[in-house]
Amino acid sequence: ASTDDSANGGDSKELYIALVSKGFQHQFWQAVKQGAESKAKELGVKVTFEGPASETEVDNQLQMLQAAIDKKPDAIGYAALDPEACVPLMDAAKAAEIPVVQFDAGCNSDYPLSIAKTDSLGAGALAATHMAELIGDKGEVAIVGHSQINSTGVERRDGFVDEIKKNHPDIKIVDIQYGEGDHLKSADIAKAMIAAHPKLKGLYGTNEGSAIGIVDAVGELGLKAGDLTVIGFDSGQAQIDAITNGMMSGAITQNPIGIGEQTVQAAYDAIKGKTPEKIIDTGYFWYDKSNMEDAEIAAVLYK
Amino acid sequence: MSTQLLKVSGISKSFPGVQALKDVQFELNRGEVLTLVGENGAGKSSLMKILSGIYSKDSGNIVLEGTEVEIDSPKAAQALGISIIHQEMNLMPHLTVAQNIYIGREPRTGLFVRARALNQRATELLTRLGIDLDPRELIENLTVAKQQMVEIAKALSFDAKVLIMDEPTSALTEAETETLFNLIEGLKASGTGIIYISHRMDELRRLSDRVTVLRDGAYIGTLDKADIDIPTIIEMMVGRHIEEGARPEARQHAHDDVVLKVEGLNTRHLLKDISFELRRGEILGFAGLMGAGRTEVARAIIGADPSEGTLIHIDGKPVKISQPSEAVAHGVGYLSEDRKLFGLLLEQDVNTNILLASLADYTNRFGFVNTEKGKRKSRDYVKALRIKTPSIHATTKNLSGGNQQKVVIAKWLARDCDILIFDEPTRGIDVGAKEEIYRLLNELVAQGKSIIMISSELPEVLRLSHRIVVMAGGRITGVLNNEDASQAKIMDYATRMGDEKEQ
Amino acid sequence: MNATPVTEKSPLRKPDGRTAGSTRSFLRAKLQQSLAFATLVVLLAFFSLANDAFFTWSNISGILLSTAVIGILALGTTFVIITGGIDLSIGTGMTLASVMTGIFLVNMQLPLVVGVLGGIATGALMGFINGFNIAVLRLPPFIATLAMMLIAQGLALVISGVRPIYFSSVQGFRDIALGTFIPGLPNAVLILFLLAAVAYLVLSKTILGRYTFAIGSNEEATRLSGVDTRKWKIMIYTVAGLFTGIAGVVIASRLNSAQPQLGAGYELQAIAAVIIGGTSLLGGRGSIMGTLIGALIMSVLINGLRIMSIQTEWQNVVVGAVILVAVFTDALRQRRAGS
Amino acid sequence: MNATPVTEKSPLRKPDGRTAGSTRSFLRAKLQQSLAFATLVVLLAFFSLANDAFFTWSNISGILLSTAVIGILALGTTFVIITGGIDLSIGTGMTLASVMTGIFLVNMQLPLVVGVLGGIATGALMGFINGFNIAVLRLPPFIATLAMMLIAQGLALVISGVRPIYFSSVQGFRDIALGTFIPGLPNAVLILFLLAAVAYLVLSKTILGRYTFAIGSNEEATRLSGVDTRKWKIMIYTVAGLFTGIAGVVIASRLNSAQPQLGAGYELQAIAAVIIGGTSLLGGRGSIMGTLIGALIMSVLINGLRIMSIQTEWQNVVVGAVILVAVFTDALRQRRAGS
Ligand SMILES: Nc1ncnc2c1ncn2[C@@H]1O[C@H](COP(=O)(O)OP(=O)(O)OP(=O)(O)O)[C@@H](O)[C@H]1O
Ligand SMILES: Nc1ncnc2c1ncn2[C@@H]1O[C@H](COP(=O)(O)OP(=O)(O)OP(=O)(O)O)[C@@H](O)[C@H]1O
Ligand SMILES: [Mg+2]
Ligand SMILES: [Mg+2]
Repeated sequence: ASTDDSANGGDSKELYIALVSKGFQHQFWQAVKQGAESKAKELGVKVTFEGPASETEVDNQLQMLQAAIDKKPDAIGYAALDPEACVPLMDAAKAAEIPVVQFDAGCNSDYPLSIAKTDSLGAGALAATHMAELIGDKGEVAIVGHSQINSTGVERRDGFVDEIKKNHPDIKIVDIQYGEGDHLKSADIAKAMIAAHPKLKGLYGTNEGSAIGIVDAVGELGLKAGDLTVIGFDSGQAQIDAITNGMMSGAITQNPIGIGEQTVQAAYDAIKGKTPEKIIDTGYFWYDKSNMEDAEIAAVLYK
Repeated sequence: MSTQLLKVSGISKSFPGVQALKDVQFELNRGEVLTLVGENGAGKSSLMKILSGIYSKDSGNIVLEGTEVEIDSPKAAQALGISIIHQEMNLMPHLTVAQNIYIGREPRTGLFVRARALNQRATELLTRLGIDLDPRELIENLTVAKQQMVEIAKALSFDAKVLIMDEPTSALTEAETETLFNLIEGLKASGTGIIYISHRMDELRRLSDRVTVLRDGAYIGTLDKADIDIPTIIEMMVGRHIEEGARPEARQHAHDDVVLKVEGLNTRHLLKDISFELRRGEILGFAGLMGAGRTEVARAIIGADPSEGTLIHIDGKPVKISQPSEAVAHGVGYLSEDRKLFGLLLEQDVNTNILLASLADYTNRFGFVNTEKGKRKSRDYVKALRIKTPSIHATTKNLSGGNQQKVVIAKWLARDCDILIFDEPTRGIDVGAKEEIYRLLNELVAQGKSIIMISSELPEVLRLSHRIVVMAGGRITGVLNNEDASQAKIMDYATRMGDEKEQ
Repeated sequence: MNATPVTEKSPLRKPDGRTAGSTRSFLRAKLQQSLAFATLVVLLAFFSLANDAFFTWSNISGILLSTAVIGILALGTTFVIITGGIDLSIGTGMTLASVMTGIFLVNMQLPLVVGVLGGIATGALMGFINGFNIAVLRLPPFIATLAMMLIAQGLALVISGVRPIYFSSVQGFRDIALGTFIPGLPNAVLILFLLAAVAYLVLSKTILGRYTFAIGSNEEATRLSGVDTRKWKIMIYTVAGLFTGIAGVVIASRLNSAQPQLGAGYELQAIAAVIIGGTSLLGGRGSIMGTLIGALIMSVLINGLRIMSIQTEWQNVVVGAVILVAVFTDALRQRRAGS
Repeated sequence: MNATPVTEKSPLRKPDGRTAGSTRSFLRAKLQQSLAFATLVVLLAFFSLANDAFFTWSNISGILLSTAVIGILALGTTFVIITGGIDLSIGTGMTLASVMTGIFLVNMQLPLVVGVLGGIATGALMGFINGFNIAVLRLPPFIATLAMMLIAQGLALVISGVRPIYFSSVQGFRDIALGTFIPGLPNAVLILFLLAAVAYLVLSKTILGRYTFAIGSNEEATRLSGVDTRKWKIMIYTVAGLFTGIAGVVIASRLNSAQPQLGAGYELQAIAAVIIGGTSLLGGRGSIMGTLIGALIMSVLINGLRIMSIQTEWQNVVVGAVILVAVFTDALRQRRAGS
């Protein structure tokens, strides 16, 4: 561990950026990590990446942030699990004169310099628009969410729901249940939904686990591609396969690799005394069979 | 003040499948010892549990000092001045002696226990009772006998009007028994009424003012002091005549093979250089005072406890035994002195318990157990040992103490070991059944098996053993041939604490 | 003591010689199962009435399928719990087994049978280590298996490189759980029932089963009876590990992938199923039939609530309440029988 | 009146024979604590040498702060475990208490003290219900508290409307955990130590503590001695609930919010701390000092691994291994002492 005295790093020292994420086990976070690491290599800095096992562990994450501050890195990249709980630690970082940049979700503090993130509400709405288009703008749909409390889960759901309510009056959202991103649970939930709502035309899964759960459910019920419109979120091998073989119509992906890269870049800039842009929008994309191979899309998909 | 303290009549109690008590009656006067006798499973403990609020009676009434009382909880019994020493130990092993004695009655200031006062009170009590125990010692560190003394001290600490003692001496040796008897004399003098249960006839003769006999849950009769005569009582108990007091036939064992040879057995805390031989067809008695180390020898031999520097030869071949399973594999079985903790699966049925040590005999090479064959075997033993149980599928916990003991014996008989170590095998067993067990042991040795019998009842040791090993303070102080042995001689060796050793 | 002839199904036991007491305890054991069974029937009836979609073959087979993984875990852990122990490592242990199956089949491209056996062996090895730690090193089961739970969780992530392993390339792997050897019934369900039958036989007919109960009733007395309790305890934990390994293969097959982050929390569900089925955490008492019913109660309940679109946040409340009621009924029965 | 089955869980004598006098057992208890303490010291020394950032006041106070919540939960559950019971509802129960504190303070705008007491009372009430279910309805503690865990989890979500409740508007709330009554030391740590002192007094000096050990040692004997074990068991679970409630307030204050999804998994951490501290799950044995040390071992370990930037996925493996080693040392000691 290269965490010696010089807090703000002389040129001879390798710069160190500590990233504290909302999670690390999901493929989304692994892609963020991958982007951060490749950018770090490019810039010649050292990064560490850690996050709690589940996105409910607010307390645990604060402890990680505290430990990160105690390591006196040159900069910290942080994705807040809760916007309020982190405030005192931002003050602590300020006191220790460690610049903070944020990613994915921000803290209600004016100390952090920037945030690299996606507009999840917009992404949810985009999913709704495509769902509407795919089912002919009417009928019953349901959502398998991954969390009813953390910001991405809530916004991906709310963006979808609001868009349907506002612009697609003939579509009815008949059920929303949550499977914690657990593939098995999500599959069982999707099956129960399909059983309970025989007229169901579309299902939307708000992250990889939820989406693949739906695909598994559809497969296990022996439904054929196209019987039910499935829309997913995020990327990963299984979703790419499902879209290729038609089980899934398409999915929204954010650009986690880009988030990782931009976060490290912003942190690097901050160390070097440059002020990064306040909000770095890394964008989101709809991808399906037709555009998966496009260079722009292929770049943001991860396996 | 009338002399009658307690009058019990018409008591009935049934358990699923068992009518434990039918219309039982007795009376207890102030300052007397009423002895309650009966075979194993006759209902003695059940009756006492009703009096002490542990079981509820189905019918009948209890009149205490002229008023009819309802005893629906142990607390109610305590409040009425009825105190009991349970047959099965009821202590909190992780608490100290003092904490156990005064549980529920701690001296306190507000919510705080006054620890010093508690220990002081316990010290006073123990001193008054002449019991040599440190009130701060944890129960789990005590031997069964000392635990029994704690039970006794606890029951006496209530200054009860009625004191029930359910086989209080079953775990005691002569010296402690003597202490207890002195205490009883004192209590009698102060007007306490004592109900005393025992299977030891000598005690009965010594203590009783009156004797009440139960058989099969029914009241048989009561004898006054003048009429107390042991053969009569035994006949009332069992309904037939029983011979007592025989000695084994002298036998020329010197030329028989040595089946077990123990040399230089030491344990870290107690045993010093234990060496002895057991010959084929021999019953080798182990006598000694409480804590002499007899149980510890047995446990060390079978590998239940670690020992140091021990050489064990079985049938002339040196063997290494570090687990009881290895002992059994070498044909050495050990019947523990504490059936509840180390002998029985209380929650399982009688069949399971009888077959536990010999299950492999009923198992084919794929691991499947031949249930029928096993059950036939255990029914045979239930019959042979006259175990009183509604069926072999009854839960063992629900058997009377003596019948539980018979189940443990059956377990080892079923295993068919060549060498059997019986630690207090007749603890809590009635006179009739004792004779049967003696007969059984004799049959076993006649078949060529060899037995080590640890017993605290000297008459029993003398009655059965061909030779007697006497222990004191973790050493063997003497080995006697039966012809040369007497109670006095044994006691003499048992109290020799020096290291002179006779062979 | 009267010998009442009783007719019963088990061909191994003959009616004669059975006495009043044994009939009663036999009936009592049946009653216990039938009480759990009654809870199950009540739930089934309730949901069937409440929602037409519930009692359809598709949904019922879905419930059975969703019982498979927890059910298999619960079967194995029944043995452990009857000994008076506990196994907290079954959830993440299952995950590690599924990851290892992925390593064998996908990364190392071993033949299907070898990879599957390798996955199962991973589970058995963890069980063996648990058994060793508990029986030989004498660690408390709770803490030994808690440590194993953490280790397995970490290793699953480390070995997989924190990403799922997909079995798309492995011919026939998905059929292990989702093929239909019996038309309409996913193989995972068949596996569950077959394993339940095996577990039943082992627990009630073999010496391992007898010793499982004996150790749970009084371990020291069993040891002093000449039973090598250390050996048998290791064996019993290894058996639980075997089931964990099988569950790992089944879940991997069902998801067609090894998901390294899955599994935490499955152990509590499995243990709950065992206890709802009447097995006592104090040891010495329990049955496979009960465990199966317990697992079914849990999955019927959860499926029913989902079908009825009960909000996710209420589902836990209802499940908790039903567990209380189910177990209370059982406690009541015991009290009746005991008094 | 009835014949309660006597559980054979706590033999009067340890299987490996008896030990010497009370001095020995006194020394033994001390030794046990000092062994856990030694583990702690070894960990501290190791991490201090391995990384300069470890032994700084800021980090140490961070470790203490991160011990606070688990530590408080562990204190309460020590009582329950000494009785031979278990409480799985402390994690989500803490969450429900924090949500209720939010409802009282934010939604109902009650005065600070009232709201805080209300939150604590919520915990106590859950504990009371657990105690009632266990002592009066005689449900097995594992299952009764598992059900309560699910119910509390659900209710926390339902009552909060599935969103965090923020205390930003509540003057002084944050200072409960993060204020520094003693300069440099967060109040949460002070609360932990004060509660530990209280728990120590209660456990070792009061009648409640005495009966806690007595019940864990031999419940039936305690009952037959005329102690109203039902009443005391309810009380003991209520005490555990009190601690749960306090932990709920502390975590809410620390996060300045009530997070309704938090809490699952905390119970296992707290129980692990208790057991690492030498309290036996079989009942009858345990100490507050041990629990405190156990909780510190866990948080020092986790913090040290983080400071050393060990990859998250490896951390669990190391924690699991250290738990095994720590408890093995203890088992070894016991075996030594016993032989
Ligand atoms: N809780 C119980 N459940 C079922 N049966 C019981 C129960 N307690 C006692 N019994 C039965 O009641 C009968 C009387 O038992 P009890 O213990 O009173 O005998 P006892 O005279 O004390 O015998 P011992 O001399 O062997 O101690 C026995 O047949 C026993 O099996
Ligand atoms: N580890 C130990 N440390 C100190 N004393 C011990 C230890 N183990 C046993 N003892 C003591 O050694 C003595 C031996 O007890 P043991 O049970 O072997 O004697 P016994 O002759 O069978 O007598 P009893 O009639 O009590 O069964 C007891 O007094 C016991 O307290
Ligand atoms: Mg009796
Ligand atoms: Mg002895």
